[in-house]
Amino acid sequence: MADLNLIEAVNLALRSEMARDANVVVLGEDIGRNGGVFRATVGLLDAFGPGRVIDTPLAENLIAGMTVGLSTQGLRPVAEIQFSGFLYPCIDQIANHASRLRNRTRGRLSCPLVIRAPNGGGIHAPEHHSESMETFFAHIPGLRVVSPSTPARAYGLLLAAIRDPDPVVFLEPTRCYRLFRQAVEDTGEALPLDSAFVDREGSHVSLVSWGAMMHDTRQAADRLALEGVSCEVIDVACLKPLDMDTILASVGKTGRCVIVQEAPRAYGPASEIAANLAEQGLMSLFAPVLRVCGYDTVMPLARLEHAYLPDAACIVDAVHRVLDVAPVA
Amino acid sequence: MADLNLIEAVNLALRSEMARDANVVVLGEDIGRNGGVFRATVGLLDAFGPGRVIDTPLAENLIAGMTVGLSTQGLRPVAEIQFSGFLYPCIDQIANHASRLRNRTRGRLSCPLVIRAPNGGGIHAPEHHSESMETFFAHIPGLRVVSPSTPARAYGLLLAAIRDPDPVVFLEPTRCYRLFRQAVEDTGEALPLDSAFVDREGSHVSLVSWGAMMHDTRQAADRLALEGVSCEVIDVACLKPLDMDTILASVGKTGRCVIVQEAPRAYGPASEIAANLAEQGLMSLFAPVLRVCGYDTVMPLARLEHAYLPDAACIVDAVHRVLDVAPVA
Amino acid sequence: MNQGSTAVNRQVASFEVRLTRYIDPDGRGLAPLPERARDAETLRHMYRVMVETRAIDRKAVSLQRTGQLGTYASCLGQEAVGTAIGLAMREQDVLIPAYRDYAAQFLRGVPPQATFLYWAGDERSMQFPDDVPARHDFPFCVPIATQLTQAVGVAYAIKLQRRHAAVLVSCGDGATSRGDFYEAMNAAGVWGLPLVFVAVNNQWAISVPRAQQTAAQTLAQKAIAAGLPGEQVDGNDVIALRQVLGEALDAARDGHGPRLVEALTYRLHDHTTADDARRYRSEEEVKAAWQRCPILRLRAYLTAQNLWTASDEEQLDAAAAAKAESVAQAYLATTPEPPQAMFDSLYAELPASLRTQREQAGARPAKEP
Amino acid sequence: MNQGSTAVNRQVASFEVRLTRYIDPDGRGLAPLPERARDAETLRHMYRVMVETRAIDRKAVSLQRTGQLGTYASCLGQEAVGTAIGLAMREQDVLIPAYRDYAAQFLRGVPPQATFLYWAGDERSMQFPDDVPARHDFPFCVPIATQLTQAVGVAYAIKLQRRHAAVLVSCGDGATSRGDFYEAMNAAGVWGLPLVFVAVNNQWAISVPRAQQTAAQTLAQKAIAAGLPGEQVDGNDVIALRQVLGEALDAARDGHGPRLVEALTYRLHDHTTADDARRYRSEEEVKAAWQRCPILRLRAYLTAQNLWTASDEEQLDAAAAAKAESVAQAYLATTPEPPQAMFDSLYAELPASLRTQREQAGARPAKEP
Ligand SMILES: Cc1ncc(C[n+]2csc(CCOP(=O)(O)OP(=O)(O)O)c2C)c(N)n1
Ligand SMILES: Cc1ncc(C[n+]2csc(CCOP(=O)(O)OP(=O)(O)O)c2C)c(N)n1
Ligand SMILES: [Mg+2]
Ligand SMILES: [Mg+2]
Repeated sequence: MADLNLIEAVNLALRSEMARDANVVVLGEDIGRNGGVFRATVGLLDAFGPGRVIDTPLAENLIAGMTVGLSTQGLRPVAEIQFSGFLYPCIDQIANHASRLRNRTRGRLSCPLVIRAPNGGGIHAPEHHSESMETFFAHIPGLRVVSPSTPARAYGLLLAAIRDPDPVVFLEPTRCYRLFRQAVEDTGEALPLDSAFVDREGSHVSLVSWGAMMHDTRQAADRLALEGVSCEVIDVACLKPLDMDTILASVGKTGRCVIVQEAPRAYGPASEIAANLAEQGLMSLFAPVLRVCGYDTVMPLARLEHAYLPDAACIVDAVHRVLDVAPVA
Repeated sequence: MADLNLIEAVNLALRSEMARDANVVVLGEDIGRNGGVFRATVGLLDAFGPGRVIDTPLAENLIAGMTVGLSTQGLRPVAEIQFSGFLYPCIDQIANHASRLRNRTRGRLSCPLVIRAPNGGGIHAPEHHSESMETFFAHIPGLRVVSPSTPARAYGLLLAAIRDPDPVVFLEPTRCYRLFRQAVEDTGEALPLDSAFVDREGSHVSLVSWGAMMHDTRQAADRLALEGVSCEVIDVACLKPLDMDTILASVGKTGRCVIVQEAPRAYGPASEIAANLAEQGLMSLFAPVLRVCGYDTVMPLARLEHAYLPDAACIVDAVHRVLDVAPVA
Repeated sequence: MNQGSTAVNRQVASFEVRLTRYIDPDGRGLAPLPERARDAETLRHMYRVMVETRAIDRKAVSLQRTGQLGTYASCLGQEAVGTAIGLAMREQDVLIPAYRDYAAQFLRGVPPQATFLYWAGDERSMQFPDDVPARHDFPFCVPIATQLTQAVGVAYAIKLQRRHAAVLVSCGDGATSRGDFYEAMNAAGVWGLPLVFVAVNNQWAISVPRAQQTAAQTLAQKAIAAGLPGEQVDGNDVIALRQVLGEALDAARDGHGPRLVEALTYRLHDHTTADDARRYRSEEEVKAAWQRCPILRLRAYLTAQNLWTASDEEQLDAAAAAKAESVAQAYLATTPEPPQAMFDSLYAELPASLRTQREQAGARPAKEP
Repeated sequence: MNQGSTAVNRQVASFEVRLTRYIDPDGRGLAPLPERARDAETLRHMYRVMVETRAIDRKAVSLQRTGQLGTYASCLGQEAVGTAIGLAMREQDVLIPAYRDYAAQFLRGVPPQATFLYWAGDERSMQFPDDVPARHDFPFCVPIATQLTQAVGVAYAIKLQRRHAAVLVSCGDGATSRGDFYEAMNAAGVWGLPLVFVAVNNQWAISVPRAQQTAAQTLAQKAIAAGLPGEQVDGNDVIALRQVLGEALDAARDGHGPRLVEALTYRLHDHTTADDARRYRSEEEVKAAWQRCPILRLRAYLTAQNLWTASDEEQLDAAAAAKAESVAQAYLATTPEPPQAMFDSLYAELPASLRTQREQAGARPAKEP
């Protein structure tokens, strides 16, 4: 059992599943000889050859369409899009085809595919490398959208995504690629694709997040614990389908909820969670549902990036507000 | 003053603004000689010539990128995308460039452009012609997103969109193109781009919608009035920026809110409105905020389209539920 | 980088585009018929398929005109293309059509009533029977050109899996303006995929004439951008088409890589039943195009060769009409699916969170369809 | 549709691609120099610009290596391209660059410290002074190929407004794989726009070699797909580049339409400072490419022509180093904007609903930048 960071866990999952299932192929820009700009596919070309590890021409729309085609032929393609801002050209194929082909043919053809991409900022990358893309995909019917927050979850959820019979958009938190390590065992065991993880039980407030912001959320929960505030921490992990049951159960218990996302606030994923609370959990709410989010502005270049990203302090502050500022006795 | 349907009002606004401002140009597929598949641009080619009325090759990504380019040169391009499902290839240029060029150059270059498209279903059109696209654009910082619900608002809001110094995605309710007529005067007066319209004042419940569903929402309010339920009806009209003040004020008064949208429920625009209520208006809510939405499924082809679309009955039903079923005395 | 030459300006590459045609618009043979379309029964079969396709197509239009079908895209004038595609393909090949290749689908086992059902707005239309060649074919593709990159994936899979098969993907002249068209050809070239691109140049993309789509002299030359062979064929000469497509598919299957075939034809009908082509093109143009109709042309040839008689024609007309009528009846007898069907093929297994929505859909009072 | 021919298979179109070069890799002239780059002072000026650009480029790399700059994309080996672009363009023309055309930007008045500021992550870098030709140029474009369709819009506007100007848009070899490249050329062809496409073929797109981007023999031939002229030029021969680009821009300005110029060069540096090119290409290849370096080549030519001396070189080296150092100092002296700046150029006027967010951003305690 090795201590892996998140990108190594992604690599392990790919390697492990490619060894187990000869139908798994990976494709994308610079993923072969170069091993991927983040090194997610390092070693795969040598291990599995150029037929199954496909360096494509530089065309994201091509990659998406090709992935749809591959997936209809008994293969299980896993495409990499190099940076999140280059996912936009994939939306046409994902929304108009990947998510629909099963329905369009009433089950005759289907698209067991994965499109992986880094998601979010925090590594001082150039423009268009730091966008948060969840909403664009989570609104599309027929898809699954997953965003792991730890190496172990990246491993288990990616296995699940590859094995899933339907298309999955897999958004990896760029900021966590090398942020910390965790013991990850190559058990070949997948995690479920439609349940949130309760990371920490608590009684005063529910903190709900996913992806990179889970890191700050856990930090906030730690700090709040020192103040005597008991946070229930939920890692949504799968944004679509969304496991509201777990969140509702938690808020039913705590009566307070803060949702944390890096994406711009307006029409972001946190809104969907808050809306469900306002619809199904209103009567158990003691306090407004606060969303701690990125601003509704263009992701700034590196020098102001830190000023854009929410952090633990913002989360602590929001928790104080839902607790009416006064620390819980 | 003529009685116009919505598509005629769009045509009038285009013609009127092209006459007023020589920098306005229109472009798109089949918009010249053919006058547009919905006839939005009828007569413009004859009136303004092929330089300003541009039949493009069949390429939506080209249209979007070209529109960005045109808009940087002192022109005010208004692009038409033929059907809503063909907006996907435009997202790359809209999200990565149109919405950012001003910010990227700290104000040196800007994109005063409009991208118009029909939005939503209900006319038994073929596949990909009936999608509801609001969320994909409303989540993008730096944009404006507008969706008129009546001929007069289509006229006034389109004028405003063309004159606005920033990029606007203008989503026209397909189902309303020929649904009803209204007196529309060619005054050249624009409507504001960031305030919701209170269409009808009421005291028991706030009904919030936009675009085609406003029609059903008004019908529902009529029916509910017969039951003695007084609905405040709000036409959001501009989804981004979103005028929450008007909605909060209304819900502050009524304590109840039903939001109506045609788009799939998950991560749809209604969620943003509900989330804001849960955050800023929670203490005035007497009842859960209900969202009446399309299902989280692929927009069906014509034969099941009616089963997908929410209607007045769904809205009435939701209102009954927020009123605790019992009609208000 | 080229080096070592001493010329200031020298040629580094040259290309050509060729056009194939075997019978002229008046049905006169220009040369001995080619291998793949020379046998009398093959010729008669092609003729019958075209005539039957036209009868079914006309039936669809008339159902639409009488409010019994939704918007319909006619293949009038383009019957040779679908027919040649259907005949040139083998069972194991994969067809990835645009939306006017009806004859090809029929020949690959799609029941014609499925076409009607499609334009009526019923997803079951693209389910296809599971014992026909079309069972692994793609459904119609409405977003123009988006099928082309998918074809690359399918062809890549065929090559990786060492299947002795080819993909045929078709698109219109309008579709060649989308980047997808070029991206797909380019990728197919890089990997030498078993993939035949057919650009059905019917001269119009709704109201936009071919000359406004591109300044290129031919669509075939667009293959040069991807390093592929590109050729033109008279798309109203089913014999030439059958030959050229057969060669292309055989080459693809045998590992000789992709190519582009531009089929020159003409859309005799409005774009769809929702269109009125008189707004943008002259009646003279359409009249002139009728002179090049693929059906008239083959009939003239067959008649001149004594391979077809007036009584053959009479019989065929009656059979085609009967067939079209029975297709219409089969279609009209199909009742819509229940509302819950919108959920039943959305995922392999419906996520638990959507079960309530499925129930709600089923519980709503039926409305006007 | 072609008709009336009696040949079964006949040529309908033919094309060629030519390559221009005036001095060979060893600096030997192959012919009398062309009109636009024959004057001695012009030649020396081009040389100085290339050397100065290289000094600034090297300074950027060293700042990055010492943690004083973010990821940086070097133009090492490609200096001739930017230089020729900058010199061939007139003030009224519009430059729509990719991200390695530094020399062109410098020549059009962008202060080199803006380049550093850009890679440091400061949006003010693309604001440009308002009294220089670049004031109406586009900023760098990071999403590969997306600038190309924008160039079509700009060129369309120029034509509509009857401005005597042209657009020059540049992109890399990798960019030619995206549909945008083709869509833009195709549209430019349809309208005969004043638009010059420059495909800077530096043989690599990160780790993907040119031969894996496309099966086309040349990138220049991709223009054929759009019906445009396409030509190759030795991109390390600044004289040839200056001539070919000058001709193309003049033609465009004068209403003779668009064309594609493929500039053959080589990326001598890693893709960016975040890349390690040793993973995917051999040192021999890079070594060989150094032999074709545009700076060495022009120096050899100038020296042989007695237009350049050792003391000229010494002086230039010192001046270039001093310039690079002063650029670095100017950059390092620029303090970051306040957080509120993220809102101040988002819209012409900040919507009321965002004012609170702007205040919040300003009120947050400063964090590590
Ligand atoms: C992406 C996209 N844009 C627009 C449309 C609307 N539309 C349907 S058919 C058509 C013209 C297609 O022309 P062509 O490719 O020549 O095919 P044809 O109809 O002539 O067979 C257009 C613009 C579409 N279906 N998809
Ligand atoms: C749309 C998009 N996809 C991927 C990338 C990541 N990326 C940056 S540069 C590059 C290679 C570009 O190659 P080329 O066009 O040849 O330009 P060069 O870097 O060689 O100048 C890639 C893949 C990007 N910036 N944009
Ligand atoms: Mg056509
Ligand atoms: Mg390159």
